[in-house]
Amino acid sequence: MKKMIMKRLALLVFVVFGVTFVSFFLSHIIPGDPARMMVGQRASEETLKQVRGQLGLDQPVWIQYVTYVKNVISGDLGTSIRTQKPVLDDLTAFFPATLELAMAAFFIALLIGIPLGVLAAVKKDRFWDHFSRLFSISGVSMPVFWSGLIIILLFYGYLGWFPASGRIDLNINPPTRVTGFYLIDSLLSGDIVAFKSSLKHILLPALVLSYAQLAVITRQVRASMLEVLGQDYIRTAMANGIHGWVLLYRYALRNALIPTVTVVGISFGSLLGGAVVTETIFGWPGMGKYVVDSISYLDFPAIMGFTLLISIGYVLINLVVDLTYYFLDPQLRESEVD
Amino acid sequence: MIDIHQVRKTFKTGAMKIDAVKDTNLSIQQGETVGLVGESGSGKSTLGKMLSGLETPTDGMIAYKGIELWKKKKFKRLRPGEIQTVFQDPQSSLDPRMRVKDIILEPLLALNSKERKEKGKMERLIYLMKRVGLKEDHMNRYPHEFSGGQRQRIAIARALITDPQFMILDEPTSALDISVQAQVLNLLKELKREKNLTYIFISHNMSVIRYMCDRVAVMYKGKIVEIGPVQSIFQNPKHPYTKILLSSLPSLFEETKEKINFSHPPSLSSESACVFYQKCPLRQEICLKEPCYQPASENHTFSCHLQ
Amino acid sequence: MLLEMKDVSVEFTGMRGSVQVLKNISLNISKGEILGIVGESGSGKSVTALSILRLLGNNAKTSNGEILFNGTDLLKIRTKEIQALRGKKIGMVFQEPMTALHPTMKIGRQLAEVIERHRAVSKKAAFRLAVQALKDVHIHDPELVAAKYPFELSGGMRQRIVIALAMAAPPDLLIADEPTTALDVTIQAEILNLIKELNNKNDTSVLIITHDMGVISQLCQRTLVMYGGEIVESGSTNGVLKNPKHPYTKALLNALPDLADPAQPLQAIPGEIMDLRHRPNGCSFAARCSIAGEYCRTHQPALVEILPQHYTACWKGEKEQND
Amino acid sequence: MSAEIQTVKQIEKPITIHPVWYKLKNNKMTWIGFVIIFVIILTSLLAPVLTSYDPTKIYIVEKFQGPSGKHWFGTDEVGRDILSRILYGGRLSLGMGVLAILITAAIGIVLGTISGFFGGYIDQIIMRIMDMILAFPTLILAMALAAALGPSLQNAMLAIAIVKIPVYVRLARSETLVLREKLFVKSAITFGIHPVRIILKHIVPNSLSPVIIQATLDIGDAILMIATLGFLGLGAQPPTPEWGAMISIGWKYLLDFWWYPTFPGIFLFMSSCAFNLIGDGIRDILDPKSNS
Repeated sequence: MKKMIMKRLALLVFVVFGVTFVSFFLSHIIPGDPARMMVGQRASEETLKQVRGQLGLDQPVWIQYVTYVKNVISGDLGTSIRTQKPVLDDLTAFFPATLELAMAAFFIALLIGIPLGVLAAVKKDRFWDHFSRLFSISGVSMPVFWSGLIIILLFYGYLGWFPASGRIDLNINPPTRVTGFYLIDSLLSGDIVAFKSSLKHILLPALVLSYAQLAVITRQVRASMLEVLGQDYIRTAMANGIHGWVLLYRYALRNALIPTVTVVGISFGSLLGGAVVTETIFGWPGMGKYVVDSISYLDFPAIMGFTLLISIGYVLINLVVDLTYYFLDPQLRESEVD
Repeated sequence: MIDIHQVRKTFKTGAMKIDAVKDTNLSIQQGETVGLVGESGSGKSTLGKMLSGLETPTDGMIAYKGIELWKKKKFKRLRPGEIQTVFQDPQSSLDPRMRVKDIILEPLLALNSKERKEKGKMERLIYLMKRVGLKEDHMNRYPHEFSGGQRQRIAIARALITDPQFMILDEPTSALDISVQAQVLNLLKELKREKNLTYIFISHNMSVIRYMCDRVAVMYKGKIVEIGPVQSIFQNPKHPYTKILLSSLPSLFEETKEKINFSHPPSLSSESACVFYQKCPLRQEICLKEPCYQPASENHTFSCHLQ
Repeated sequence: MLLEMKDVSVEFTGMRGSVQVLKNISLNISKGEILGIVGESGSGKSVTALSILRLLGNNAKTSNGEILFNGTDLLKIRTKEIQALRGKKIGMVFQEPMTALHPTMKIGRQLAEVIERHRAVSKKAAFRLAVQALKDVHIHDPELVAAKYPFELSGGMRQRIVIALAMAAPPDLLIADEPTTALDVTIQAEILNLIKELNNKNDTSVLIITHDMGVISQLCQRTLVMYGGEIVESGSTNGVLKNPKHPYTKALLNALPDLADPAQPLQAIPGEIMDLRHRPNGCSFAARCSIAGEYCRTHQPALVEILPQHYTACWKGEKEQND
Repeated sequence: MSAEIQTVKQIEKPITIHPVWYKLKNNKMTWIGFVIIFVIILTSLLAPVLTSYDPTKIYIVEKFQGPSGKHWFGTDEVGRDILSRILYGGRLSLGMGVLAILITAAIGIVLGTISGFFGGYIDQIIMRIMDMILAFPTLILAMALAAALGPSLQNAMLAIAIVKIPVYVRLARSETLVLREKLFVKSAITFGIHPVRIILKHIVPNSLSPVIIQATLDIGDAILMIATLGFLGLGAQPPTPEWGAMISIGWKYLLDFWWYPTFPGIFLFMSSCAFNLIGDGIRDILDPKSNS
């Protein structure tokens, strides 16, 4: 297991370099001049040059890259051109909001996706199977930015049950920051009003965001359940008198979840991606909105900082996936002992 | 015709090294059928694959008609199509998306265009198909329309299209039902006589080996432990493993047959021990040293200290 | 009589209509007996085994007939009742030991799970019994093996464990469907010995399904020969093997290379195995039979007692007898 | 809960014929998918015949008109007929979605088969590059690429083609690894047939069906992603009648003029859904694992 973690961490270093490299040079082929964006159209050549110097844009590209990597290693992601604040500060300010939304959506997807997938597999070709199929196909086909709008139109526009934007009512003070998750922080400080409000705010965006991943998880669980249920050892267990929940849960689902873990890992990554769009629609003050704004502003340091963070997050998710595999599959554990 | 000299094949899985075939010598004369028998993992199939170019020998020399087949880890086909293989599983040995005609003609693609034209004539194809027991109108069908036995006939026709002299038969009837197995065995025997073929016949089934082969080599854990004429091996087995193999063959009509069993692994072992040391019921201290081959009778040798 | 199958037929329903895979199968097994069913692929021998425990898929329909086990009709009882019977009264062993065990559950746990189902014992006691069960199938170091996962064991070991699972209750009847086909000959012999020993020790009846005449001759007292979903011959193993009455049985025995003279061609059965989707009107073997006449092709023979306790379904055989 | 789950995997049957057509006939949802696609393609091709409105012509006087006999789906903020914009937009959305996947699948098959068949260093290099691409969430990478290439419909399409390549490389590679072990490929090797010929004749045709399934499902996804990029301003630029771009402007007027973003969204959803229905159906038909 140590070996595996080491491997993943080595990959992390590799990815950090790769990602900085790719995103750095990508951002430099973007047509457009960030210095010009900063000073505005009417500024003189003189000021433009000065700003370029400040930003280090007058240096050769590879020197800029080396400087950038050096800074990254020391924890400095540069200063955002748009907000004029250190990128790291911006990201730490916005990241918890995104993570809270993604986590909420993730749990909704798991909580509904796994049971629905199992149900569809057990009742193959009957009502629940057809239902889950339609449900998940419409899930992966639903444009998030559109379903979000329809839900706002319905629950906010017509019914007025839920708010349409933000993390918490404007007249309620956000809870003291501990984790950065409003739901958890409000509970920690015992602020029920804030908890209720943030719950109301997170519900719609989390539902919208979770739908597509829910569909993916349902399909995967159904497929691997069907495969496992068709295997010889299930038949052996049945012939030995194992049936009902024990058969479904302890014999089938446990093994069906092994291939599902990868899909779940990927789906968490997609949630972070999907959050970009959902946040735009629901005015959720997270990283997604931040990055969309940064892209349209050609804010290199911000974009690079964001991609770096997301990629590191991705590698960490993969590490978690590997660890889960490790605990679920004894054969893997054994092969590690070389 | 075939000369196998001190051939070794080592597989690496992680840090483990396993000798699938070790220090094997075997020569095959023109026109004979040599059987390779042993349990799964004995290396009999690996040996076959090294003859057909699917596995690279780690060490040693394999020659066909005096010319080395493997040179510097590269397989040299003196003349493509001289050596052909028929595999065990007719389910997976035919491309499901090709018509029977194209399947049978496929080996010709490795030949030069003159030979290809000559051997790929329609009359020859039809003749071959009929010879192996297929009908002319099967030509345009797909493999899934055939039963296991018929597919094996297709595979045999495909192997014959290049007029090979030497054929590697790797468990050719193991996946077939008894009634169909007899048909295929008969066909293989007839073809051998007609075309003066040389066979290496790989099987785990002792009675098939007995029926098909002139000589048989018994393999255990990558090593040939006993080799000799079929009659001699069946009537007078020398190596304890051969004896166990023969005694565990469920026989139809003998009610009582003395059964010899494997022994349980000993606590003591050594790298250089006899390959059968771990399970040998007769093992003694001397067996911790690898035995040499010794003759039992003419052409019949075995590798055991205790005879 | 421990088990009695009377006129059982099974149909599989697929995309394109249904296929009859078993046709009026009748058999019986008495206590302590070992009965063998021998046949080639498509003969319906495995379906027969699965139909007893009602383990056929949803696409299978068991029509008419009855399967009496200790007097109760297994086809009529409720799902709950057959579930309670599985493993407890009737155990089953399948062909593929490599895939027949729960891949991520330790051997001891798997056995204990089944033991808890069938006997009123505590978790601890179940585990102790599991170790004992491993000992009973002659596994060395049962404690060590109990703590292992299936992938750490060889095929022969796994098949022993599958047998231990099936014998956990212990059941009155053990059904073994090609229990040694996937194993090496040397291991096969050991497994067959084990089955025989368990049969002796517990007086468990055994139904063994195989394509291998050798297995039959070594293990079974009585033998059924199946072809095309029907029983074509039945009798004592000795009688069937040494004095076969049905042309199919005769041909099958002659097709074996075991005793054949290498200088002579084998007596192969012409043609291919019957396609169940095109069941002929008459005898299903008629198309491949060397002695079949016109009557055989149009009229279906019934199983008749041709010698005492020796039955065959052949028009020619009956005539022979009458002459 | 019933434990009577289908367990008999292999019926003893000597011959099986692929009952593809029988299954397709019974698969209603797949047919619904085909019909939807057919209708959307047909109407967008026949757009000039079906509507008399120019999709880009501004007619301020008629702005924000609700659905009526004159404008079935209403008009937008500068008075353009939404229906005609949707129909013309269909050409772009479907066309670009299909094109993106065709490009990515073609590249993916080539790289994946080479990687799987030859192994070794080539495999290592290709797969590490794919790992790099996979280190980003797809949508984020597509956004970055689209921004880098410059926001336009074609570039959005290219960006999507690039981010989807690893899926096909992995798929083709794993299929190749399985096929390489099949005896018919081994046989071909023993005949001495050239590797390129083996790949073209045996590997590619036999690994195509999972690729086709994946591609059909991905077209639906590509259509969505193109629209998403359009929505974020990184794809088609106004006044191009692309569905995502239409919603991007329309959603600001959502609460007052509900029809504006709603109808393009419905078409977007329907076309993506149709490809998913077809892909799902084909998977059921071709994938032996999902059969009972």
